[in-house]
Amino acid sequence: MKPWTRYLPSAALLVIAGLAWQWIVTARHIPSFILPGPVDIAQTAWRLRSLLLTNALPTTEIAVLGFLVALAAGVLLAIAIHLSRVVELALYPLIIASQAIPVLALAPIMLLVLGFTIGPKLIIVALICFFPITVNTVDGLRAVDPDLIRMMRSLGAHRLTILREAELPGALPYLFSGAKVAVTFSVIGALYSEYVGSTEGLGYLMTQLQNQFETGALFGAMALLTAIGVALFAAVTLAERLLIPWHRDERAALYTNRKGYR
Amino acid sequence: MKPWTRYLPSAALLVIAGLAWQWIVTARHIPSFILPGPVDIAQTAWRLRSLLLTNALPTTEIAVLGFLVALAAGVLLAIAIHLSRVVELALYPLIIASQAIPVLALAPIMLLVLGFTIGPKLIIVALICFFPITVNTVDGLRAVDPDLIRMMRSLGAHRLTILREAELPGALPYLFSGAKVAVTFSVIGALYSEYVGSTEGLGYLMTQLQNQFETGALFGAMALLTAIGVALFAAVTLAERLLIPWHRDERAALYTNRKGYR
Amino acid sequence: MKGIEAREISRTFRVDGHALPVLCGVSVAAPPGGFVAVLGPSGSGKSTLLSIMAGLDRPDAGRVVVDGRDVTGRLGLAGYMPQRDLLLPWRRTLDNVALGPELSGMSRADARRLAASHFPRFGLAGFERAYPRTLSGGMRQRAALLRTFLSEREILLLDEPLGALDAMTRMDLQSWLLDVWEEMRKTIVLVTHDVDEAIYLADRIYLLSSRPARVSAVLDVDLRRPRPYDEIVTSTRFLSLKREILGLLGHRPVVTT
Amino acid sequence: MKGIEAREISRTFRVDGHALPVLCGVSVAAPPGGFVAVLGPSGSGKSTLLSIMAGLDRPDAGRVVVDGRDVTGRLGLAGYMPQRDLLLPWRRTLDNVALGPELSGMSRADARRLAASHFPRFGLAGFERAYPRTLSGGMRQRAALLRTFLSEREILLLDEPLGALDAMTRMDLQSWLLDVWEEMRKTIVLVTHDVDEAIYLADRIYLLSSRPARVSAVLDVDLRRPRPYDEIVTSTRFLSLKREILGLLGHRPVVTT
Amino acid sequence: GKAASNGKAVAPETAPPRPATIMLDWTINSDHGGLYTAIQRGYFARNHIAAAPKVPSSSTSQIQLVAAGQANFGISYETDLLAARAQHIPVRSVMCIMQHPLNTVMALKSSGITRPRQLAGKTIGMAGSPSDIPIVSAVMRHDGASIKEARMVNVGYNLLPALLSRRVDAVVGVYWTWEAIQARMKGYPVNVMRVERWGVPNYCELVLVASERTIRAQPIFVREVVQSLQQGYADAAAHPLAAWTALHRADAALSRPLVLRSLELLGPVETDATTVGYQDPRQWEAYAAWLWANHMISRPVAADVAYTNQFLQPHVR
Ligand SMILES: Nc1ncnc2c1ncn2[C@@H]1O[C@H](COP(=O)(O)OP(=O)(O)OP(=O)(O)O)[C@@H](O)[C@H]1O
Ligand SMILES: Nc1ncnc2c1ncn2[C@@H]1O[C@H](COP(=O)(O)OP(=O)(O)OP(=O)(O)O)[C@@H](O)[C@H]1O
Ligand SMILES: [Mg+2]
Ligand SMILES: [Mg+2]
Repeated sequence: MKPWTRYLPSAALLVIAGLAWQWIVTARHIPSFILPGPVDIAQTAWRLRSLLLTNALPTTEIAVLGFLVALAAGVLLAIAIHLSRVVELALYPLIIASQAIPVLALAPIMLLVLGFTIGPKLIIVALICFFPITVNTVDGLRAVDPDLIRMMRSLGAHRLTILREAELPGALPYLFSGAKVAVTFSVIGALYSEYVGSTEGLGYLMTQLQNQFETGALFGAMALLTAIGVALFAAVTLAERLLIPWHRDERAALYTNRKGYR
Repeated sequence: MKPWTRYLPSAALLVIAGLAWQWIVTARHIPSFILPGPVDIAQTAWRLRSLLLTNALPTTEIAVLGFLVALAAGVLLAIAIHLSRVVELALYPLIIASQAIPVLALAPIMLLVLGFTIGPKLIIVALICFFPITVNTVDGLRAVDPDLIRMMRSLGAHRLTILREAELPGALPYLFSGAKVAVTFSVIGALYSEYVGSTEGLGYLMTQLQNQFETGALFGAMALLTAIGVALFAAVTLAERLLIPWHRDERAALYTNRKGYR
Repeated sequence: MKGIEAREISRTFRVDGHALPVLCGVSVAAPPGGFVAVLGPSGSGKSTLLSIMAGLDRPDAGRVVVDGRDVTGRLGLAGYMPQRDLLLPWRRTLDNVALGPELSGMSRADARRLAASHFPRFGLAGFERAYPRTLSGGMRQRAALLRTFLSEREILLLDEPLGALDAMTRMDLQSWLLDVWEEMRKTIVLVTHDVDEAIYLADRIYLLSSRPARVSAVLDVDLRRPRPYDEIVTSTRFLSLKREILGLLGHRPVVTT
Repeated sequence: MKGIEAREISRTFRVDGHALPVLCGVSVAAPPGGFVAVLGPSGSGKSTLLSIMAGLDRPDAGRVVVDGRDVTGRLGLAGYMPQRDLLLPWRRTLDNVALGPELSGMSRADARRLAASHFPRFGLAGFERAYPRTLSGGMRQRAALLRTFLSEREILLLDEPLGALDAMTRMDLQSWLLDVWEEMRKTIVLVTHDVDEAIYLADRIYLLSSRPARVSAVLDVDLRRPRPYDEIVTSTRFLSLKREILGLLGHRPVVTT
Repeated sequence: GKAASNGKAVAPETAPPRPATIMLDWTINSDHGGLYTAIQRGYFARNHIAAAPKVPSSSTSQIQLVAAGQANFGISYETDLLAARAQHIPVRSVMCIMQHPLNTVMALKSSGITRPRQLAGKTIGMAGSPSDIPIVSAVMRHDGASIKEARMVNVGYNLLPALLSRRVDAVVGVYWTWEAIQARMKGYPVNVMRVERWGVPNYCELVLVASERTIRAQPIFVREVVQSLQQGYADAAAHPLAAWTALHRADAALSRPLVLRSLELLGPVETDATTVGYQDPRQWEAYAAWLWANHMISRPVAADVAYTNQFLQPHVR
């Protein structure tokens, strides 16, 4: 497929969904304060574009920084769990437990310890999104063909060499699955982080808009948010393609014999 | 290791952390309404045990049901995305977008459409936790050795036979990584779902306790919540072991030659 | 019964940005019920040719013809045994073998019964419920061969099906292959690197040159059938054929006489 | 220089809940600088024996001894080439081969240079930057052999290193193996299913019975060295040895005379 | 079902009571004492109504749910109601539940801050709602200072922890009938600066909201609900202990000392009018103008369309 045709189905579905939405809203006279139509949303968003964009910047920043923190932390934790049975038994349950607590409930404690810095925000984002990375990386490190590892051991490879040369590259596809989930969550994490001591960002803006019943603008902010989410996901997918070259093209022409398809 | 020694490191870490926590709280005179010590929490939780347990039941129920909905939806979506390039291009961006919107912002709309039934709650939980399953399963379906698929195709296998006999079993390890993440999130999802017109469950209870500044009981509820999360994670891990028998033992004795270790 | 023909097949891969011509106008024909062997140096393109004949890969030029019809890129016409054994790790050995008949439309129960009946002859008895990773290299290869054979296609494309076997097991399965071929008149294309095997089994032998592969010679094996192993391999015709082939392959004439 | 010995090795696996005795008091000894071949039916336990000698698996009974020291379960003493080629999918071919010297402590640059210098002889020139999945079966095997050889151990354990190669390539690498062995006096244990190969290369041949494997015979190959291929394989001693081995393996005496 | 299938008329007494869904403003707390008293004392049942309180997903969704017809009534804030009216959302207040602001500026007694001008140079925590800054600004201006001299920080819903741990010197967005009691009960005496005494016009903290459609189509239903609530709140003001009992039955997680003390404070706030629930036209006008002047609503609002006293029973005290 040519690059631009790739986006046709997605765009077509969007247009169809938009039309249906607009039609329902118009035909059933749904008032815009309950569910604004896409036209309404687009108009409001355009009117408030500078407000939206100004506030999108800090949110994206926090999301990306938080994701990077989560990536580093998630992979390191996974390696530690993988390398040491004791660490696994001691830490893994606590890591799982950390995900069952609503992060916002921890906000006061973080605030008390760290004050009104960027720290608590990054921690909130990282807490929300490191988990898929850790679980996937642990499973990926374990999924590497055991015969490959035997081969390396027989050649006298050090434990860390096996990790670096066999297990980590082998776990990359899993890691990236986790990273794609994580980066999508980082956006919502950034939003939540703004409930804790912020006076800017899309999360703060959304609270304000909701309080003033600016439903159209609220939906505009949400649309912007989803656009950021999709863009970050796409960025990680691109990184995956670049970092796993041996994986690429493996599937080329698998279900068809016409060369160049997919 | 003998079964009971498996839990030693985890328990030891918990005890050490608990002691340190108690020590800090006592030594630095941190008031219990800000950060109660473990003794405090345990006492309060014991006092309120029947309140906590009564409210834990509906939360667990919603979490499990919502997770099952998410599992079914997540796998079906992944299969559709995997089988059809058009579905992938049309649906995947929307699925990603669905994760960048705070679910709670959608709650009023769901209430408007579905009313005060169990529906919105299940949808909230499922929305929060289907995503890791979908992303992982899609990646897993794609990661199956292309030569295996070529072999099946050469034997004249139908596309769906390849899916059933080669791709799905091959994707199971990925799927389970996603399911482990998802089931952990389902707990928090259940919590959030109770913000939508509920007067029972741990989520409601926690809001109420926070509202009343009952920090000790609040931490007790959080401890219960994390226990539920860890238990659900363990249940999925067990299911993984049972459902991927060919994977099991592969890693046995990989880093040691002493039989029976691990 | 069907025959299969590869006509003027060319195939070029891209390796590290450079074009790598692998097959260059290669034609191989197996008449209905014929047994054809393909011999050639390692890396010349034998596996590539076979996967094109199986419909798994498309040639850049040339056609695959079955019974006079162009079937280039059509799958499932021939039973194909790839060089790697490619057993499904999640199926037990019996179920892996049963996959062959299953995909040809047999019920799972019947397929398993049929597969199980061949296990003793293939030296796999007792390993029905073992997962593939616990099998030895040769056992895996035998299971893969049995799977392909039981797929019940009239045409079989076999890529070094006996390469991992010791001399004894190999001879045993060679005779088995001849027996079933004579009995059921399949059309077989066999890729092998064993000259004796090619002569012993085939009606006709195609020799490929080294990469890019062309057909450097076609030899008809005019040995009578049936072929009792002991008699055939000691016959003068066998030995002269072997000498000829080794000579064509660039080997100095050192065959024992 | 070091020799390696497996003493009274026994190993039993569990397959589908039943005990499967595979090795039953097997002893194999390669003196320093010796070249030993192990022959045996498919599935008898040759690979199991070799992985025990490499320290990758532990015997239920018996010991592995190097230079008189018990090294059972010790890794990295010998260069081991497994039966599956096991190239790392994420390393290019040159980097895969360079892994051998790298893991022996050589710098990556030196390792790559060393590896690259052997590529032409191994027929891999031009494929330095190709990923393993684009190589042919025989090319993968050659890369794996080169990797093991370059790991610069004094002891090499080779599990069917030439099994996927055609006759020509195979003879070529057999001579190469003999050359480097004579030159650098390594201790080699070779598992093979090719009787000619065993006789041509080894000083001593161990024959294993079928599962559970015992040593059914030990033969000393009293052929002079160096061994020019053409002369050796036509010598009467070679032929009588071959006949003897095939007989011991249960084959009727049909060797060409 | 059976009776109907036998062809007999269904007696009105055996028909199921008519449900009245009421969206709460928050989780069940002392503000809802009157509602639960009315339920427990059968004031709704008397009118053959089954009151069904619902907890909302966020503090603003109840107005939308009421406007959309998903709930019959909602407990909301006068501030939010006027903001909704500014967006032409067709809802009205049919009853004022709290006659005065509960929202307050609060500092620890130990800080010595007793009046707004002492906030100059201090850090003030807020929850991030749009009214926070105008309120602080108004009270400081009234006391001769300027908000520019103070530092406002958003601490989300962690107002009390931030104050008690002295991360901030004062907070806005807390209720003097709730958080102030909590602070005192934890051993931290606080000074409360009630905003209506420092320059903010008096307003109803909580109101009962119904949609214009409901008001038009079902006036009797609305009257019955409103008057049941009037009675309930009058009783709650007079008998805090009874109100506590009713609340406790609805939610076992409530804490007795806190809720009881709060109910005692709330009684006078609920009844400080000619009749319980009364909405004073002059005060509504003034507050709407103040909101507009402080940019808290997007358009000026005519207050008289935002409320109606027509359903109130006079002289309920
Ligand atoms: N990990 C294992 N678990 C269970 N059984 C095993 C395992 N590894 C090997 N076996 C069994 O041990 C026996 C010997 O296997 P091995 O691979 O040593 O044979 P081999 O002599 O190398 O055969 P081949 O020539 O076919 O490679 C086989 O029956 C195999 O099924
Ligand atoms: N997918 C591919 N991409 C690029 N090059 C390929 C691919 N498949 C095969 N080749 C190249 O084509 C050539 C022929 O490979 P092929 O597997 O057909 O050889 P072969 O004759 O079967 O050799 P062997 O006897 O060693 O199995 C090799 O040089 C190989 O590197
Ligand atoms: Mg090949
Ligand atoms: Mg073997």
